[in-house]
Amino acid sequence: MTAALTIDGLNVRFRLRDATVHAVTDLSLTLHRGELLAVVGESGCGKSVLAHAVLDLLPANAATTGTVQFGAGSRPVRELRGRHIGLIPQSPATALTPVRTGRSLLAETLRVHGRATTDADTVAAEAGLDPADLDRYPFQLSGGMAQRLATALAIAPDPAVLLADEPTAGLDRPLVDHTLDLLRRRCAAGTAVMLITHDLTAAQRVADTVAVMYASRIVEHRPADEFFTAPHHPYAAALLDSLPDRAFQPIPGHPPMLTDLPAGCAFAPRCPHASPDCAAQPAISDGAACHHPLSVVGAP
Amino acid sequence: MRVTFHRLTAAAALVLAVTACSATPQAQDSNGGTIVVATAGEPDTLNPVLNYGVDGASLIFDGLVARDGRNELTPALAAALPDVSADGRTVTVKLRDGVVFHDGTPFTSADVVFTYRAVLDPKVDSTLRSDLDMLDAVEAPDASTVVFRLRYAYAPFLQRLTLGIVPATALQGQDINKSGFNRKPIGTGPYQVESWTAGDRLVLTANDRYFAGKPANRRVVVAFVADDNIRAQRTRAGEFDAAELAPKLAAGLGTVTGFTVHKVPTADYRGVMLPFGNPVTGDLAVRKALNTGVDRKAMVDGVLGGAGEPAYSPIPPTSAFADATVTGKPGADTATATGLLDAVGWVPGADGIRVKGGQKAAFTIMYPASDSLRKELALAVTADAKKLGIQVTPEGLTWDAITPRMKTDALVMGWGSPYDPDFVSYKLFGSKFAGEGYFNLGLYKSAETDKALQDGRDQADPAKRKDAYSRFQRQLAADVPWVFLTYLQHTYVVRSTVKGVQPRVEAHEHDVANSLWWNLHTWTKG
Amino acid sequence: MPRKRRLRPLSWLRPGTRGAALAAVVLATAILACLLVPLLWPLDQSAVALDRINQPPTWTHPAGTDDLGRDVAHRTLYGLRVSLLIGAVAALVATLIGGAVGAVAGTVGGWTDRILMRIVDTVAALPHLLLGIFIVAMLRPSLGAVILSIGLTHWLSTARIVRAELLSLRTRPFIDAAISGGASRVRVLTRHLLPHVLPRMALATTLMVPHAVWHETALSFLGLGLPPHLASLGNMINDGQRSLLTGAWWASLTPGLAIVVVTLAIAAVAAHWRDRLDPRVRAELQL
Amino acid sequence: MSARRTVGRRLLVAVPVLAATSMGMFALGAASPYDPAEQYAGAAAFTATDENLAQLRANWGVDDPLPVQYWRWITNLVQGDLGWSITRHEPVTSVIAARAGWTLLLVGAALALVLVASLLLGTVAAYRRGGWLDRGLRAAAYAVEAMPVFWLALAAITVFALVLGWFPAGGLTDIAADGVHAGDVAHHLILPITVLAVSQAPWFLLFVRDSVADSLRDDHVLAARGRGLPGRTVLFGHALRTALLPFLTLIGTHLPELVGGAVLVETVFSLPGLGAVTVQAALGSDFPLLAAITLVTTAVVLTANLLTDLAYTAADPRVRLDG
Repeated sequence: MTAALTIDGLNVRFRLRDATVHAVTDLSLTLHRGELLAVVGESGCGKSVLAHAVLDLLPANAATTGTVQFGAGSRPVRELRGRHIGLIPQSPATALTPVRTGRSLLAETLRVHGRATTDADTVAAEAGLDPADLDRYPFQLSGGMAQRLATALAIAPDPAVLLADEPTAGLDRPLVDHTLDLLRRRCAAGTAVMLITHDLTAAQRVADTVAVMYASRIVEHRPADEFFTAPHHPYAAALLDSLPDRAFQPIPGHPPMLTDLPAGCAFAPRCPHASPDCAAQPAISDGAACHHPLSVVGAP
Repeated sequence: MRVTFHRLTAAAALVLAVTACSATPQAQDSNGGTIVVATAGEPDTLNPVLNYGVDGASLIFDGLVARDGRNELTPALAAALPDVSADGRTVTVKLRDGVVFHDGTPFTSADVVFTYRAVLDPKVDSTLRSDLDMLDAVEAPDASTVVFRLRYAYAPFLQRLTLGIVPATALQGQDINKSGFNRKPIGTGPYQVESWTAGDRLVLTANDRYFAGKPANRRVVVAFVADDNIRAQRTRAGEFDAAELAPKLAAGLGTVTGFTVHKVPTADYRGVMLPFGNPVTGDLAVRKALNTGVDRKAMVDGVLGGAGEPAYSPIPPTSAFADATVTGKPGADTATATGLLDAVGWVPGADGIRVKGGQKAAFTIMYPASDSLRKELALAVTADAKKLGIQVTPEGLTWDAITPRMKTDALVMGWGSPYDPDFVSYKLFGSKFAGEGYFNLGLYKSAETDKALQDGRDQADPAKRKDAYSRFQRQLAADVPWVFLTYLQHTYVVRSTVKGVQPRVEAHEHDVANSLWWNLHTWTKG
Repeated sequence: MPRKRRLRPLSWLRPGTRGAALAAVVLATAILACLLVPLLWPLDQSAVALDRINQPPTWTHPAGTDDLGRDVAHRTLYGLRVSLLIGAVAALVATLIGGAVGAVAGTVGGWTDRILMRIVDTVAALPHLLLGIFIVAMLRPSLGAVILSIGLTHWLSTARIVRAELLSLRTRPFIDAAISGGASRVRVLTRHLLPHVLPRMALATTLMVPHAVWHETALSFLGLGLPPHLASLGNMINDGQRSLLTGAWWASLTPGLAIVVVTLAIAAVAAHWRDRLDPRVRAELQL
Repeated sequence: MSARRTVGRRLLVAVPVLAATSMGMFALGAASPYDPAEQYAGAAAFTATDENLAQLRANWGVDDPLPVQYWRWITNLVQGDLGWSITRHEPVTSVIAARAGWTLLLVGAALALVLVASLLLGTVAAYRRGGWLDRGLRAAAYAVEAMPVFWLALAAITVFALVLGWFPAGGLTDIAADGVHAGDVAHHLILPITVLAVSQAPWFLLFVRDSVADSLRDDHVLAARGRGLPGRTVLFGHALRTALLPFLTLIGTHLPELVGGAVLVETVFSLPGLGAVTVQAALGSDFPLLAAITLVTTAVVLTANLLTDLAYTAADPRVRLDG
């Protein structure tokens, strides 16, 4: 397997007037060709920032350290956007330039990346969008149509890495399935896909590997089937337990403020297994960053 | 993005550079004989019937008579100075032959009759009518003779014949008040109107058929620049051959090479009218104290920048009718002034303000708010009065607000005509005109003054007239209905290469007409 | 069509706390100086000293003297006093007019609201200064006319603010509760709505003061304001204009600087106040 | 369809408002203490007698009852006869006709300059947000915003006309020139246009800067960047196009301020435009001229507002197609 995207020691900080937001901390992962990685976590854990950090689209008040590498090359990411790494943005309704038709947006993208603008209909069809709808303005599109247009725009340059940021948010079940199938098809064609979502069911349906983010860090990163059957990290387990088709139990307490993270394990205050050890930051071992991983302690 | 930005700034810089190059003042060579003069006062109309250049020297029109460099009457459209009958009530004028208007129409007696009848016509909005009150009828026995019949003898009647004559054919049957003629008139004068851009300039071209000879300059531009600073700045930039400037600004240009400053004596006085209906200013002692206590010299130096002289009477020292005994000290004579007040019981109160019989020595001096010179004089009088223990409150108002208060509040006024002592003064100080219009505002009533003024206009004999106006001036000095402050000098800056400038004593009103350029058609530019 | 934002020019000032504190100090000093100057250093408005005209700044006359020998610094303080007073009163008048219109539109609603707001939009299209000049010219220049001319042309933003605030309040539960509790319309307005609207009106008034000061100085500068011998900032700049060519730049610079510094200070303080009243964090990022 | 509705709605409001404004102005004029006869006579009122003035008043019918006068005025107005200027002694129509062009030129050129400069500088400042240019521009904008325009004009004259001598201090053309030459007028207008533009620029500049800065963080702009589009395409094709749409209508609403500034600038630079004559008319209480100028300017501003609304309607598909 070839690494399509390698993230090493990524840290993202936002400087505000009176505080610093720790959005991504000490994050390392590798995404291989043909792999579908689902990054899951509650909202506000830093998932979307991760996508923007990878694409180098963060605002000026963000300080980023660490490296992001695509394939074996070392070119800066701003030269690789679109062609090598595509983004299916969160909330397509606002991510489409409101005063231009879908066709004009799509043709522009195709032209910039050296493809014939006549391919627009093909690309739209691939994304499941009726080519006739390309001549509409974004405000004339339904949520699902907008989502498919945004997807078409992302896959138009045929990128090697695809970041999908909550692509299923706000969609009804058939559309969610359609979107997930499309991502799966891209993987089959060799694309590496990073699916950022809070929808564990969706992740379970398509993911090869799962990374759980909590309070700016990846706390567990393991193959999907292992993860869904036996999560190691107590937070991952609690997350799964909150699903309606499982225990349907909400996680007690609230996630910490990203401006005020504890020195040790950030989940400790909510964790039933917390011990004094948890005051120190746990290292990742066996796919989980926990002093008391569940596979060792035994199932609760 | 950045490329665009640079390209645009470069383009902007280029535009600036190009315009800056073309900006260098064009060389003011002879330029085909164009003379450019600048003034603040733009006339409302160019029609003499509606008050344009009634004292002559209007560049565009001629009166029956004109004035020379010493303000002496000379015949203009009249062939000779008019004949006045023995009873003074019939004036016969023989007209000059061969005069034509700018449009080629010959000038005849019908034009004179039309002009004067238009002034007398109540439907015409002419404010000159009251000046020609004595005029009963105008007749034209033949094409080259005009006869004026007067209701009563009026000594200075010939002085009223400077009014410009308009062509009857151009105005007959029109509403004179709204005629296009008022903006593009036709006259007989040395220049005809080429264009008038309101608020900017009046362009005149030479009338080669002018009866007194071809004008020396092909073109005249009168620039209207209301703002003193801008007029001075543009003068310095070399735009004008002659300009009237505020004295202080003219002094600044006097040191610049190539300009000559002319300080022209005038009959244009400023003074404070003291109403008799006010308990404080109605007191003779207060009026006299103010008259001796004001520092006229400081006003001439500090307010007028030296361009003026102290005033003590409404007849200027340059006039043959001036009485040399009516004068005073240029500086403030505070001791005499306070003595006058002490003598009649105006004693200082606790706050330093004098009081007499419960009446505080306090009154208001009004000034027209838009006139900064009168504002400054009002403030100067206020400061001087304070030293005498008199509390003056200056108030800057519009004329309509001043009008209803003129009977009780003092007012800084300006007026003056060098041509005849009867002009202005008869109405300003005669008791017949007390409270009428803007005339005798302070309700000054003196039998002696009335008689002197009446004698002055009734009598034709110059010696008797001089005696009458001496009595008038002495009586005024005794009654002090006004505190006369200063005669102004109108200051002009003229390019030194201009020859033929002949300053003469000027009147209060001067703009396009009747200014330093009264004889502009004979000026030459070397 | 999106709602038009008619932004008052100074709404852009968003200083930090330090800037606001500095502005508050400047403003407080200016107001204190204006209040104290008649007691400590009374000015005779009509005094002139023809023996010391157009003197450049010295220790005795820190801002020089004008063309009638009057101390420019002293008159600037008095001018500021008059301008601020007129500004404050005129802003108050404008706020009362605007508040009344906004209150009617916001509480009555329906067609009344629609018509009133259309009128507000259209009056906003009238050039303020021209309308102000017209009013002053017809009523003749005076203190009252200047104040009226400002009041009649500057009430629009207040009307919009009050109306918007009332409309948003009407949907809040505590108002429903009060109405269903049987409170009368007047009682709801005075007891429940007014306390919420008043701080915003006060803020609008404060933000209006610099505009009123400009309007006053512009009218005075054109000779359509206060009597010209009174020390007002517009009059002083107008007078100083004449001295520029003779080199006496200080006579118009000083009052001009006074306008700039004080309006900036008022705007900065008001902007800080508004930020506290409306703690809408301008989110730079979405997490 | 929507455009026609916009026009209709605007007119529906503009007509009654103009009528109400005219009535209010007439009432104010009638209530004013001025005597038109004396205003007409000016300085000559001093030598005119009371009967003389009474005759003038009778000639104008100023002693008729108010409704009669208003009706006469408004019917004349509708027929294009704006009345007779008391202070200028000519028809109001010709006063306005002779001067309106220069005012339009001044306002138009200043507006164009403001738009170009604020778009350019505002976008650059937004692009380099927090940089020295951004900080410098914003500080300058706040400072200029607090300066009265007439003071700015005086400062400009002092520096550029009196000290440096680069530009004339006032006037429209070189006085000895025969006729009006474009280069000459341009040279005279550079300073007033620049002063007017600078005085109005802060508001536009800050608006552009803030909305472009906001828009650069908009989802659709980030998405466009994420698609690997070049910076220029993102800026012009995505960020500016949406950020500046509201700007279009704001130009219209800001015109009254621009007109007010023009009045002051024309006065300081002694330009023969409408602004300067307005001040003279006000000083002379010339009701017909003042009322006509106010009404005409209002009508022009309302029309300009309508045009910007229409432009907005045409430029924004959301409005154009939604009607």
